[in-house]
Amino acid sequence: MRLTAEHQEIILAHYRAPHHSGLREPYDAEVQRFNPTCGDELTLRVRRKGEGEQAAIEDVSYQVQGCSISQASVSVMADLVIGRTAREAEELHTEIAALLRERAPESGAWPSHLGDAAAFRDVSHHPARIKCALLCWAALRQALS
Amino acid sequence: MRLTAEHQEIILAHYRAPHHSGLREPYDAEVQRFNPTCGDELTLRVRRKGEGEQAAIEDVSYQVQGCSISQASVSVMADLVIGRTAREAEELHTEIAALLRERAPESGAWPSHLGDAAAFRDVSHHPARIKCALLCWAALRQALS
Amino acid sequence: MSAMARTLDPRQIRADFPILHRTVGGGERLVYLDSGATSQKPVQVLDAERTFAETSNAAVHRGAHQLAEEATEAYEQARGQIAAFIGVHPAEVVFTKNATEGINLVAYAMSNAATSGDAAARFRLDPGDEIVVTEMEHHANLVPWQELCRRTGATLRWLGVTDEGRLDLSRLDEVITPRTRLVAFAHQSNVLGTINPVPPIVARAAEVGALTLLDACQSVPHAEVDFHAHGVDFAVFSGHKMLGPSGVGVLYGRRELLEVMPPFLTGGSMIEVVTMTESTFAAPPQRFEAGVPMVSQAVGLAAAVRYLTSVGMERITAHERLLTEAALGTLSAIDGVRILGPTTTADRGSAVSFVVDGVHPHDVSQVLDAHGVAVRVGHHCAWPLHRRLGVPASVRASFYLYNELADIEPLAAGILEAQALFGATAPGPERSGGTVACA
Amino acid sequence: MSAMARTLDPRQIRADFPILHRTVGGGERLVYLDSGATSQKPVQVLDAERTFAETSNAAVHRGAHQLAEEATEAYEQARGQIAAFIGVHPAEVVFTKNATEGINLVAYAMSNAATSGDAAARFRLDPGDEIVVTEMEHHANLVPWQELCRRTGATLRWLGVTDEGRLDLSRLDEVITPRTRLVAFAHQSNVLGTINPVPPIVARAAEVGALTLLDACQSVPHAEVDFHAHGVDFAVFSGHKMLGPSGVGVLYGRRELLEVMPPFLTGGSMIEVVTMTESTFAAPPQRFEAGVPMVSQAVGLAAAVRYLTSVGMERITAHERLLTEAALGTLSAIDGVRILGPTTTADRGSAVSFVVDGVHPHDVSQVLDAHGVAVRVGHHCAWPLHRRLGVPASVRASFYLYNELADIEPLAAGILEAQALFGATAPGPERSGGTVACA
Ligand SMILES: Cc1ncc(COP(=O)(O)O)c(C=O)c1O
Ligand SMILES: Cc1ncc(COP(=O)(O)O)c(C=O)c1O
Ligand code: FES
Ligand code: FES
Repeated sequence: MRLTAEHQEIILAHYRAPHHSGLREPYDAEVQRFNPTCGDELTLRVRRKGEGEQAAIEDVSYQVQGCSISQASVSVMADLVIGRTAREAEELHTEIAALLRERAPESGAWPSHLGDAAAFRDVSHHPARIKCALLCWAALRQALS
Repeated sequence: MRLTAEHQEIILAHYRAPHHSGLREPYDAEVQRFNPTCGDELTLRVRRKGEGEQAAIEDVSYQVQGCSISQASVSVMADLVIGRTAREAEELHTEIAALLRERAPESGAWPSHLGDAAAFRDVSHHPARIKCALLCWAALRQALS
Repeated sequence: MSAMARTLDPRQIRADFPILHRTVGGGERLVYLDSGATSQKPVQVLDAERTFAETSNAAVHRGAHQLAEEATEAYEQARGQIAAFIGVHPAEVVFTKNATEGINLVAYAMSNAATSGDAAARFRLDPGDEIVVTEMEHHANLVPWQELCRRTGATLRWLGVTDEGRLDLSRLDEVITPRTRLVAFAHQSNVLGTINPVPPIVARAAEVGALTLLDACQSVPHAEVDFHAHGVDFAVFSGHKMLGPSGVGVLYGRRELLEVMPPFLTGGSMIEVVTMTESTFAAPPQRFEAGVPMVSQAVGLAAAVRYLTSVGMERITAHERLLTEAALGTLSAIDGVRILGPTTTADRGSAVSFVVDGVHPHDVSQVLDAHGVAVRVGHHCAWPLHRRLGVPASVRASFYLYNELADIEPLAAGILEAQALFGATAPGPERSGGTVACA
Repeated sequence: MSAMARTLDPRQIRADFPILHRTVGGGERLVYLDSGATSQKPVQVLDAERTFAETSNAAVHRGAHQLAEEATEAYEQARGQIAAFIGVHPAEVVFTKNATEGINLVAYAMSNAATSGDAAARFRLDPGDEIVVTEMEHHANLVPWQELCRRTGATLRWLGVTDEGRLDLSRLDEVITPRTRLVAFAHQSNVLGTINPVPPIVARAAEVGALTLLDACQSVPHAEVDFHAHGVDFAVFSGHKMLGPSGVGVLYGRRELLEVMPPFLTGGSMIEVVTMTESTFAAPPQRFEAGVPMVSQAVGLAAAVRYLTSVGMERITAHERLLTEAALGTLSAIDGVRILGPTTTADRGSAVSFVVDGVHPHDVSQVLDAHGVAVRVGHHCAWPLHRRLGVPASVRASFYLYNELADIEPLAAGILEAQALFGATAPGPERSGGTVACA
């Protein structure tokens, strides 16, 4: 896999100093997920207020055993979703998953509301690593459902 | 499969007017055998005098559902083995099987003591039809054992 | 549209098939009438495989390096193209080594359901439960069900065949009952050419809550087939009968069913978590693809699908109908030739099986082979059907897009020659239907 | 002899492998160090397959025409050549789609023995009976036995692995007992490279009357192996790891055992007589080859065997030993790199797995891939072994006859770069053994 220098930098920054990492209490849901391709795993906790689509995500905490992509991805995700509603998180998931699976390297930069997730654009050529990037999103969906 | 004209003639002669055909009584052993490639079958009866290798083959009678090769082969076999010992029949079987499986088309004519079996020489290029030619010999071995 | 308008020119097609330009025997033109057994492959398919081997070969779904990613991409793209060809979702396409494995996969998954918990209840078979097949099945769609019944104590039942070589649907409701757990049947007979009506069988199965499995080995290569439209639960076909490589086949399974179906072959690439004492399994289709798969063959099969699509399935069907009509006409006109199965092209594919009174099928084929005409003889892996029709074996000529009307003449000539050489006209014992009783 | 005298020149070998001349990424030379997953194929193999497809392609064991006979001949000749390569009789060679199928075949035959009469008693498993494997097995030689135990109520036991990555034989007599029905073990570990000692295991199995199955996936491609000399009952390997095509593997079975072993996949070409209610089965090896087989792949595998033989297996082994020695030396010298398994070439093949402290294996491979170096990362389908060694995953470099000493330098350089980029030297949380605890 090849990352452009700029994206590599962003990913390394999250990897070296992950945001919101650790498992915190209290929490409303905890999910453990394996990445079947590599056997890595993620434990994700969510604290939320309210129910259903409108639930507000108050905290996301996690412990991850995985590659730099998976670690950076959960760090970026925590940045993006804390303070948002479950519905907004779901929309972000859908949007990022679609962009990752699109495989159109030419299709310019990712929209700015995706924040540092834009750095994962290069991953979209690499099916195995897409799972690394989406592991945390899948866990979040499960934790919110 | 291609037969030389001379061999084709011999096979056709046996096919059209098979020797020793029919199922006769009395008999000491009866064997039914399938040719798994085609599903054809042969019923073979043997009348013998004595036991073991020295048993004398007094009669071979049969009923066959099969192609011209299998029909001609059992007719030729009956000609060859009636009046011989079990051991001689076994030797003929071994010799013919070896010649058929040798697949050396260049290797001249078959020895004269094999009689009309020589016509099966061309079959040796054709694995599926070798089974047709050997069906009766396998049945005879079983009947004598 | 334009594809439908133009009829197919077999000479143009034949240019793509190197093997059709070889001669056989003493220099005879090869007349290949055995596509029902296996088809020949165009350069486009051979090139696709070769290019893959020379540029992107790697183990799929296992590596993170560029080659492995390219190989995985090629493999999954192949799955997608094949899925589109048969109107289903890629996750519903399981690659197998041949159709036979696909049928065995479902049969073994059903016996494995006994020890696979409640999620797999749908597949469980108890003594007294019934599996239904038909009397015209290929052994591949019969023996696995016999064995499943032997393993589970279930009972095998079957729909009969009429003298005309059609499925006898008059007893449909008697044979398929609330005890029926699965109905497995051929879309198109590999012997008779008969195309079986899918809707009434699927409807009756649905009524009693039985699963359905369509053996599409002889339909998918020759006509447009949409498994979703047919509403079957499972279907199988083989790559080698549709211009693809040997060593690859497809099991289609309805998504909701594959989701809960227990695995069959186990090992690498189909697991989720493995410990020494137990394992959990991946989602379909991976759950059913243990070990390093036949990647280059899947890539080749996708190329075959693209080739067939570019020619146009409707044109292929129409071209085969033309050939079948001509063959049925020519062969029926020969005294002593008896066609097995439908004698018109209505609901009928292009396999034309027949017997020549008084001449064993293998003797017919020997004469044909000497003239370069390749047909299949025997029971064509449908022994019970031959028994039902009262013949031990038959000769089968089967056509495909590369055959031409000119292929039929040497077939007819060979039959006449075989009759002259071996026929009832010759002196010798009574002969009938290829059977010779020497008593 | 002369083959042994000359050492192997990988540059000359590489000329036969088209894929090794491609570049990857931004024009880097491809350094293929993933032959343990799948090998690349020489033109000789690709040409053999192509020639078969263009001249003799037909369904084997089913037709009587010239093409079918040529195809059958090619298929059986391939079987013969492969049999000779592994020192066994052709009737002891069963073609499967991969090694995984071969292992499943034996496992399912054993559960089928329950309903297969007295002749199959040798294969029957009752609750309380035991199957023995090892802790270093590939999932392919573990999960099928777990599943067999689940189906039959038998118990799975295993031989452990020492810290040095050797089989712990100290408890051999405790683990293999009179209750043991089968011992399945790897000849050579796909992770550690460890070559396991066959004689003591086979001897102990014989003592208690257990069957043996050797997973020879990683030995047959790399060294001369004679299954008769080893005295194992069964063995499996895959074509794609030994220069052959994907989609073909081999199950070796001792003749007397195959004779009485119940079938696994059922369908065409493996039967003797079929009626609607029951079927009988052909003699081996046909009994175990249901359906149209992977003919062109078998032909390709035979070409691979001829290629390997012409190079000389002893030369290949010696060449790999050279590479392994160099790799072990170079990698051990890097601070923070820990080799899994034996660190000398004694009883060791050429798979070299390692972890880089503080860097996840996938991050190592990402850097290597960017430099054109293709390695495998993950648990390599040997998850329990990784757990035993206390690492979730590892990086594996594996060598074959086309690798050169020059391939090791970019491997080492990439590891150093990965350490610089992701390593423990960088700020961030504590990291060890590729595991990152973010708390
Ligand atoms: C030791 C070992 N056993 C079994 C297998 C399974 O082989 P395949 O995936 O070709 O069936 C492999 C390779 O993947 C292996 O290395
Ligand atoms: C109707 C039908 N079903 C099943 C099969 C089995 O296909 P395969 O041998 O490719 O598994 C065939 C062809 O041999 C067939 O014609
Ligand atoms: S490699 Fe395991 S999460 Fe990325
Ligand atoms: S074809 Fe059946 S015996 Fe010759």
